[in-house]
Amino acid sequence: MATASQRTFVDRFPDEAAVVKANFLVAFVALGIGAFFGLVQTLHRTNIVRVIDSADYYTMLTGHGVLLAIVFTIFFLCGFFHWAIARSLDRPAESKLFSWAWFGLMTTGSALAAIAILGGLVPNLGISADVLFTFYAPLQAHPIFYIGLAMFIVATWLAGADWFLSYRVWRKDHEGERIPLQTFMVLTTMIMWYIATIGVAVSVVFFLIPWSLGLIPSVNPLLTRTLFWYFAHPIVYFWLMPAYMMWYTILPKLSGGRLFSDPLARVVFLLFLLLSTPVGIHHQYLDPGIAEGFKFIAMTNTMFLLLPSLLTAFTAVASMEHGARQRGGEGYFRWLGALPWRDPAFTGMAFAGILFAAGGFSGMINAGMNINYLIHNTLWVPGHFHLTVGTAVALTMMAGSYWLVPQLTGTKLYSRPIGLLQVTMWFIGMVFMSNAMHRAGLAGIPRRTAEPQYQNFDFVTPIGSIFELRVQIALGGTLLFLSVVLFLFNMLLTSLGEESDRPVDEYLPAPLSGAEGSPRILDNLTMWTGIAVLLVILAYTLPVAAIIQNGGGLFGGGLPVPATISAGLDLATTALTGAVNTLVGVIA
Amino acid sequence: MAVDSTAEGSAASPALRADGSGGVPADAATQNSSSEPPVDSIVGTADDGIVRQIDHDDFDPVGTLVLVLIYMVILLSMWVFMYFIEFLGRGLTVVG
Amino acid sequence: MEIHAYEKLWLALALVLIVGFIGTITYGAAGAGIDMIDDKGGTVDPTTLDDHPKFGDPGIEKTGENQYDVYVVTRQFVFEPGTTQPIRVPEGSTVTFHVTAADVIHGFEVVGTNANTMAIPGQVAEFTVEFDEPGEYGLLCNEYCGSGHHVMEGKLVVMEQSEFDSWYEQQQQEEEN
Amino acid sequence: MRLTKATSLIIIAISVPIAIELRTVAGFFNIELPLIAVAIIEFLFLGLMFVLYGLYGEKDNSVSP
Repeated sequence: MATASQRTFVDRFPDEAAVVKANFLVAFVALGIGAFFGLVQTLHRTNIVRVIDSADYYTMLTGHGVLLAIVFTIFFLCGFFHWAIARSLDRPAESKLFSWAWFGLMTTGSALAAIAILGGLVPNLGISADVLFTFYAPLQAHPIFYIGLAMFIVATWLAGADWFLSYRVWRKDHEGERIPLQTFMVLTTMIMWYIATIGVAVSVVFFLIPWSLGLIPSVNPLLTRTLFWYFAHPIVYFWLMPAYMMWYTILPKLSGGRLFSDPLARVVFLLFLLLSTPVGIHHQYLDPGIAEGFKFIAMTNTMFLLLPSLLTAFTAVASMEHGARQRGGEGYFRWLGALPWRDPAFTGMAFAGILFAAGGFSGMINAGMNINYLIHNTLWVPGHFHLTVGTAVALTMMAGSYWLVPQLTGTKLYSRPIGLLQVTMWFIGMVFMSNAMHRAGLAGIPRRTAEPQYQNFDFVTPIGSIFELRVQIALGGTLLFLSVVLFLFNMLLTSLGEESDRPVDEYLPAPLSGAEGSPRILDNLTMWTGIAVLLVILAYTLPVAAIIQNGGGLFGGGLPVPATISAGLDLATTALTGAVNTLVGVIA
Repeated sequence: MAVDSTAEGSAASPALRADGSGGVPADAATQNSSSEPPVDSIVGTADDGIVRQIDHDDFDPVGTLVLVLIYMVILLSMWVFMYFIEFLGRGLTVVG
Repeated sequence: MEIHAYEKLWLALALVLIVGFIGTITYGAAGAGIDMIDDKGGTVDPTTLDDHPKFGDPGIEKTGENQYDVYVVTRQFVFEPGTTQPIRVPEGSTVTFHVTAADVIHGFEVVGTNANTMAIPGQVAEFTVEFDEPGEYGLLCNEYCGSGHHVMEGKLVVMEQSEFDSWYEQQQQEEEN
Repeated sequence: MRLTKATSLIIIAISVPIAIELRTVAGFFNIELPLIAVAIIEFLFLGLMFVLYGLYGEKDNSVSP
């Protein structure tokens, strides 16, 4: 898979490098604006500095969520996947025009959604989308928000088609060869994405767009909410997969070692393909109208989804240890000192991994069906996902940029010390912010609210005070914003730098345990797609049918119909899904 | 104009490189005078600090095992604490 | 497929951990008797809530010895009852809440406790809580419901039995008049 | 292991969460540790790092990161 050529990516694939750079540019612009909104929010809701109205807080919050969790992450992912396909198949994309077409559509869609959101800050405009990242109906946004979103989703489908096309052409010349690891990861992630986005596409195209245009009078709120979570849990893995891909394929190299096991990396990505989607109901543990049995199925699936992440933890650390030992590390713990801590790309990813371990724990609490009562919709939840998407993903992407961007620009990183300072600031800032958020959540402080205090009661925390927690959140948020500023500054000056013959060492070493030792069935993408679809059908058919039947039909508003799904049928699905889960466990 | 003004193409080049077939000897021009990593190295040059090649059969990730076992103990104890003390110890709970 | 012995050990431990988690949750449901919010509350037409026999005039209703039903309507940006009037329940009682939403999705959270549900238009969240000691709890909406979301709050008061009885009697009389 | 600016930075970073959670740990043993005490402990630690760096820091390299 490695091309040990001395020429960098931009020299070998200038057209692809241009597409990747364009994607990164949009991603970084979104990162800057989104981070600024984050700063305003963190200071506002902790009552430290208030420059906006509390009613405008939710406009900022929508912008923060959409720009960072959708625009930044997914544009970066598209750039990164485009790079990975060209690099690992060692061939340019089939059509330059097509690549620019999906990029253009994606940017247009994002711009429309952004206009709708920012319109909320201009009262006389009549355009707003203060519906937050989750856009639960019957809260309504301006139609261009939903239309922008639909365009964005379609553009990601086209991007996936671009990469599948490259793979198909490559396959013709490479009969019988194993799929290169990075391509394998891109393809499995995109298959998962195709399955997952059906939910949001149906929700937006059939319900929300006609409803916001006034063509249909109402929607079934539980149905659109369920369709949203059908899509929005797998999106978590859509964020995470590029980060995992970097941990599997780039982090070992940055550590001075080699990937511990290629076959296990494939197994992990397949498990994500299978289990990412039939779990969305775990965001709806406290929703009325969904039977407990369905919630239990979603929980068992979610818990088994821990497996690929725990395996990743082992493989990633083992690859780092391999690097450390090749660099002369010894002992049970002392090898950690032999890692290249002065490299911001490495250190950023390592920090991201440490905080992901902590975020993994709070995620396990979220996933527990009844313990969810403890923390549901409290600040604990943003505390959790700022560790996962906000650090495991975002910090890995920033760290990866220190290594990727020089390959695209042909220039050297402007400053390594600033990069190192940046990732460390992110780590410290996030520790302050998310730790305090978790604690505040246990004290019952809700998420998504503009005010720190209520009139009728006070929040209490057993250790320390609520005020200290607020200060920690504000301090952490400020450090995070400064960290983004440093990052963007470093990226800007890097791209303006002088051309260099050898801007970065981009060679990727072969895994210690290669693909040749693994069963070929791992590469049978058609079969795995089939199983993934089957699991989704099993997990979702009955709950969705029950929601449509009980909640007054597809569009709500109708007369409620009594529940008809019998308990016996419910039990049968539980047993069936349980059996499939066990089977998947055995295959793994 | 990069602050890290490494001599182009020298320190940045791979000192030791391995692929599936085994170690590839570094060419003399790229060999550093010492085994220390270059102080001013650019991003992604950890392999310049490689002092030995460890192959698949010689590598036991014992440090990894120790770390993940510690993590497992933390996970379990935190789970027990969160479930039985924080959660079940709360005053009002939804009961059947 | 070759897997290193340490990784096999880790894989086994991870599976034990997962099964242990599911086991704990099952214990919480079966042993500790924690019930989930589910579909037993049934459905309601959100557009005609005012004509509903219960949600038309939401509040507390005695259903048996120390047994009560409480009906709550959530709407932008109040709990009815809860915001203008606190929700009042007696000590030592078992109270079944029925919570629904009149306009958009809301949350119903008794602050610092596990009594916590979503309120979705068209759906009724039904859950039962036991109140032992007299005291006061805060009530808040934990799902974003519009620009005044942060003012949506209220109070839940657990009263001494005698106090509650006289208050309840008075309520009944007022309604009859 | 050689103490470099980079490793010192990492050690300082890791010490921050430990310092924050020190109060929780103390809380379990019924010791109410005020915030200021934790801040002082953390600053003492940072001071120690500074001294250690002065003593054992990368003397062999004139160019530092």
